[in-house]
Amino acid sequence: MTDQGAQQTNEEFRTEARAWLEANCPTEMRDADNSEESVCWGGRNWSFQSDAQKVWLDRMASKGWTVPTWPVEFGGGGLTRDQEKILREEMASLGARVPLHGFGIGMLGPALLKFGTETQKQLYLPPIARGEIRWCQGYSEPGAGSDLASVQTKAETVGDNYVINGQKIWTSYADKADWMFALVRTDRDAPKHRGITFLLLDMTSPGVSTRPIRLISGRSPFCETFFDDVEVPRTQIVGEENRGWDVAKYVLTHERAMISGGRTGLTGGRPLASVLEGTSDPFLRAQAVGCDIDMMAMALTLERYKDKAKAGSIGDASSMLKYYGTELNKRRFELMMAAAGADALEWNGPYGSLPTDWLRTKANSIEGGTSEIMLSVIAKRVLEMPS
Amino acid sequence: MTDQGAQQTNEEFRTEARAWLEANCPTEMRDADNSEESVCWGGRNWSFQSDAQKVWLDRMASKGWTVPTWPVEFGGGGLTRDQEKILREEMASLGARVPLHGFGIGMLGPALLKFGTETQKQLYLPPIARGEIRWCQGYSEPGAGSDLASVQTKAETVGDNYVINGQKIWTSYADKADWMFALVRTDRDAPKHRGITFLLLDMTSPGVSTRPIRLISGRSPFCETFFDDVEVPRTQIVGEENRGWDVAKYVLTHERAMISGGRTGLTGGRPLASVLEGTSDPFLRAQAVGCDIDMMAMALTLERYKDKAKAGSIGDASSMLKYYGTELNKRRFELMMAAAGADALEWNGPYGSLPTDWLRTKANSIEGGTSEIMLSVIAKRVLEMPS
Amino acid sequence: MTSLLPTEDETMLDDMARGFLSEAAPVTHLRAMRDAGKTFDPDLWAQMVEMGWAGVLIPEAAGGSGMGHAAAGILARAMGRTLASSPFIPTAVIAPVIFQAAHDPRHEETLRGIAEGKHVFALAVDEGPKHDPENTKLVATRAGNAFRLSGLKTFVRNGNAADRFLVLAKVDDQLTLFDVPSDREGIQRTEMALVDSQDTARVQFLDVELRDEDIVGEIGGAMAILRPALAAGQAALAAEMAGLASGIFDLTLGYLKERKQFGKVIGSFQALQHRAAKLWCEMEVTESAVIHAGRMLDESPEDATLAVSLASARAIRTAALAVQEGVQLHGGIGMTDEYDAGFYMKRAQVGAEWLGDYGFHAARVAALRGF
Amino acid sequence: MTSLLPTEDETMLDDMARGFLSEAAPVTHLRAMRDAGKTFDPDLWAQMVEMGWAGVLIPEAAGGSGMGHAAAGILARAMGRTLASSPFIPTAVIAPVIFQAAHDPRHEETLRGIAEGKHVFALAVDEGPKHDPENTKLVATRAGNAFRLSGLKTFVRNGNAADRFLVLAKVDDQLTLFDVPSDREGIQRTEMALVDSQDTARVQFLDVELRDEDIVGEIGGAMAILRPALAAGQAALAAEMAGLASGIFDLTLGYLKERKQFGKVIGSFQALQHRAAKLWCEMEVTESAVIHAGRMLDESPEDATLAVSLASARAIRTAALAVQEGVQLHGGIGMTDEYDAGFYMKRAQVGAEWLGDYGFHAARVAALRGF
Repeated sequence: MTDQGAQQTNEEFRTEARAWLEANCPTEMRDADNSEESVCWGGRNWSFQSDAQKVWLDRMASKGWTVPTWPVEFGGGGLTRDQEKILREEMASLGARVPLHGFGIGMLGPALLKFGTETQKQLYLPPIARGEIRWCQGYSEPGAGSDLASVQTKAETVGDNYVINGQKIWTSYADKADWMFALVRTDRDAPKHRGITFLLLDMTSPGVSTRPIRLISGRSPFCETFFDDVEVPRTQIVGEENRGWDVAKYVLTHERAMISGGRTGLTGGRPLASVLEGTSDPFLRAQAVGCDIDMMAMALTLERYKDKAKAGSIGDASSMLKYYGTELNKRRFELMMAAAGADALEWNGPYGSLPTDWLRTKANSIEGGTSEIMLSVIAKRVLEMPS
Repeated sequence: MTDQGAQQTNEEFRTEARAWLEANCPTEMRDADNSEESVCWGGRNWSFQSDAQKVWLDRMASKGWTVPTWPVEFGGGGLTRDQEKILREEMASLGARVPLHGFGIGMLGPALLKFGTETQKQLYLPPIARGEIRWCQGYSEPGAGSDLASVQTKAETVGDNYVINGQKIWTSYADKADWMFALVRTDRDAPKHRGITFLLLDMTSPGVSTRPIRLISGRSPFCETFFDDVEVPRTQIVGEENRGWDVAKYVLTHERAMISGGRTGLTGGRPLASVLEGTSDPFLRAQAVGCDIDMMAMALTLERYKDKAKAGSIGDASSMLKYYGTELNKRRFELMMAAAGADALEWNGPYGSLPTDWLRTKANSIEGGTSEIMLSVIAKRVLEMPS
Repeated sequence: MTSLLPTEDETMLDDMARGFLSEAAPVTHLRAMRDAGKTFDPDLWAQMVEMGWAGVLIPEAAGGSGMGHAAAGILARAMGRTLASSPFIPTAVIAPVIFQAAHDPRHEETLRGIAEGKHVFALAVDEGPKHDPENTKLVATRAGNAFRLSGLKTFVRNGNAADRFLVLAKVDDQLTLFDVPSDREGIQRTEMALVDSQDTARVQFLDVELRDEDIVGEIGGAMAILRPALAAGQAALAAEMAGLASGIFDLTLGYLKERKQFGKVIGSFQALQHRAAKLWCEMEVTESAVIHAGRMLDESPEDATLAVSLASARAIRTAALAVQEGVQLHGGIGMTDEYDAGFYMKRAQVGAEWLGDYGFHAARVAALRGF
Repeated sequence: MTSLLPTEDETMLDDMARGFLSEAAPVTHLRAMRDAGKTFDPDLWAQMVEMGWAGVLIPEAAGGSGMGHAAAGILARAMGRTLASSPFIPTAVIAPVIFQAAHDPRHEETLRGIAEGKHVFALAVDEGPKHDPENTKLVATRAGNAFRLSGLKTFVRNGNAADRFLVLAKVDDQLTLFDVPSDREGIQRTEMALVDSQDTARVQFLDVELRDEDIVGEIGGAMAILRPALAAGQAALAAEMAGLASGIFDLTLGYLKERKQFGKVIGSFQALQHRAAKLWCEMEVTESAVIHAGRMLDESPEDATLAVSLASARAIRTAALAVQEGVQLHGGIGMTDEYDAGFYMKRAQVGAEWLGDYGFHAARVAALRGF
């Protein structure tokens, strides 16, 4: 891996990064607003919400700092884990927004770095780093729920292509994505986990259609996705045919870590203390302080596990991050709702999207593996409890 | 059932009961102290802690008010459920201690009333009501834990007797009891629940020995009990041979209701508010108020379920009372310990038996069916969830 | 006190109410109203009036059915189960207690009108994010023989359908209750789009003229009249929340018994069984507190405050647990708008704030219990 | 800040400490001491001294091993796992920070003595049921060039084995710290029989003479010296509690994997699996806070207060959960004295009070976080 940063001391890097951010981060991008509505997701059809958003993305991408630890050759920054941490600290102290967000960066990228061919890496990673292609994840199917391996969407080999028929559900932003990484069944006779292939496909391929699912929050971040004789070149397999479950599991580990802290914004949003300013309710205060204590400890745990992951694999322990982070986030939003009282009961009332965000958190402990699945994974694989 | 009270209105009964209690309850018995150490358990070897304790027992027994709702002919008071409630209210308002306590009253008595022969009722119930015989329960066996039906203690028929060999564990106060009601295996070939017989046996029978088990609280309320060729007349079967499980289940229901509220003293002891007087800790206060709320609601629930039981059977819903009551009691003692701080860490320190009582509560959610068993019973039998 | 078991009459009332509501106002009815942008169904309310529900707290002599607070709780509970939309609590519970507490023959006609379904009342008490009537800021300024009222009331449940507002305001710094027709000049109401899609208004008073005869009770006498009415409303709301909890619980339990994963019915998984069992225990314990509050209001209303706040605190917590567990145990489908679970979650959140939140009731319990 | 992962040195220290303690001080050792009526094992402590544990916070130049707070946490954690009995926290953590904070060459000999195992220190700070040093009432009255001390200190851990007491008292209404030999005339100590069977004393001062040279730091300067020392002690205690939690957890997990009921290993029951998994998650999260506190004390001690109280609050709650779940999941055997689980429960209860309970630490977090 090209590691340009290795010649610098961490303190030198900090000084340089701070100066560069100070000089390059547009003022409008310094509001620390990383809510799902305000971040840039990129992609072919992305409408930048401001010039500043575009400038910020381009500048960061040019440094490779949209994906700071990826190798420079694939559009990354080639930073060490320590440097990445420093970069994030400096961005936070400036209030700089995350320049780019999405499943390409957080989930597919790491899988391609591990399982992709050289050609696939060259082809797919740089556009992800520059925010040119927006990805979605095609795992879940209707009725399968937590049983992700019960994939029914079938891919039949016809010449150099697969022909795909079936249906996916809970596909995040499938209606806005350019490409999908999907699990398809390529061998119906093999054991459940052994006939699945991990495929990349263009959402503009003939036969792909999507339908948004309306959630209790009123938003539609998820879709149903339908495949009707969709042709996909067999070169777009990641890993081996029928061994897609290994790739999927690896992606899931990253997804879980991402949901636990990143996407749900454990560190983002208004701090609990400020939300409570208006109330003197001792019952609420006692709970909020307890939640704040747990949030700080969880933030430290995310750091510790990122370091662990860098030093080796954390494997199934990522289920802990997913479980604890999402349950804690739900608790935090319950407390924010209670603190805000009647003001938070109104859609787009004085607290803006708070009620919507509150309802959105309820999906955190379901998507990417339910809390119940996470606990079972921990019990069986980490604690090695018997079946 | 002879029901002498039925001719009175409830208000007449209240007036009469109040006057009688006022006239007959000795001053020393008006301290509302119903802790395990202070109550009278009766039995052949009972040493009364005071003359007042004996006088109080004798007077209450003469009215049949040690077992107010039992029929008069078996030593009871023949009261209706409403009258019993009134009696308890009047006793509480006077601070009168419960005159007699034990497994004869709370567990065996109700089972004999339902399953006993006329002879057995005549023979065993009146001495229970008068506190002359102290009973213990011989259900659990070493290694069986929650699986009560896995009884290994064997009873072989020899003439008109059974000859019993085996071992019981967790026998409450077996070293102090006069008689035991026990489960023994009388058919080793039948299905687990179908070869068990419910027997009454005299603890002074040759071959019976006991050994107290020291608990983490330092006390030894439980024993191991050993049977070495113990002879028991077959007339001492309650119910039918090999159908003892039905009797045992009925007793368990009563035991659970008793542990949930009675024995663990949900309403006894210092109220939480007074324990908190010395502290201004808002975190503790918030928890204590929450616990107090739950305790009041649980006390109402015990009343409601007593009325339900009187109106019909509550069956497996008694598991709810057992589960909730014991878990709540543990929570209450945790809070009392926290409120008392370092003063409660000393055996026999400023708070007397508080640390001992605190550790004792930990057994509440294990004895008589663990909380986990209770939850499974509720799920399967009350909520009818599938296996 | 009467036993906490239902009487025969109460069992009949419960069966009847549940039967009616499962036909006339299941969750699909609420959904249809929401999708049509409606928050009040006059026909449904007319049927409730027909059955005597509007007069549940009004003596038969005054045209009501006089069934009492325990019965009101049974009705509210049944409505909570299916999330039925109606102005029941403000109109049939709070307003009648207010007008009876005022002991003024002037109000007999109003009471009769309520029982006959002529009026929909709304309580205009709250001004901020938390229920806090004692700290009302709105001032009714004396102007000759009358008063002028300018300011805002918020979180007024049923405030868009109401033809009469019960407004709490200060006269000479003393809390005073006014009964004002909603079409009085200067009153502007706007719909608040609450998460639970129930009729809720923000009411603006723009130099509204209030007259002497609009006062209920006396100047400075508002709380003496309002306190028992709020207690009655809180008890009914607690019953509604307990019903809501049992509604989502039944939905969830049904799902657990039917849904298969990994080749098994998920209701057979022990971890889920224990969670369902724990939730059921909480519901049973709350149920006792809710019934007890109704009995106390019927039998010794002056001592009922503790019982009411006990029921409210329990019901708020139990409903929150029931909806959170309910949505989680449903998995993905519970998150979709086309499934009913979300409606329960949203109503529970609103119910946890109206007429006092957990902290409000817990503080009252703490004070009464000597903490 | 250094990563929260253990360094290579730390991993070695941890392995070594665990290996030693599992041999030299398993729970059976504590049990044997209790049954023999003993609360201090001088041989065990001598071995710890030998390994440099007494000097963990004392610079090598002063005869210590100078390993620092993170290392002290690793040792305390290992001791917590097996409930090892020793005067480690008062002697090796609190006293060295006090004497170093006083910046007085007089104390060099004491520090060297601690590292060499010549002294056992005890902290005589508490006077009531809750840790509250700022509200100390004990007064040292001026008497000529000296002071006279009369009154009581309680909950003095290791107070029976100690040869020196660090006593907090007021001089002219200013908090002042004294370092007093335990055999000074007029000092009476009595053993407190605490539930955890650890050395704890009540110390009575009967007109004890204190001299100028007994003062550590200056008159009125106690808290400036004591505050960092208490923080260090609290962090080590949090580490001990985290270790205690993992000790009872391992015992419980082992039992779940071995014990059979209804023909199955009970660890295969899903409800118990989920409880074990939740407990493990709590332990992992607490672990991060505990390591972080040690790092902060090593790297920016003046900013470490929040980190220390965060670790303490988490460790107290996690240990309580671990012992409660541990005893319950063991069933009957967990209740018996002959099994080890009860020892963990009792020690956790004492650890939850010493040097500040949950409320103490949560209040500090709240203040520092702007609540």
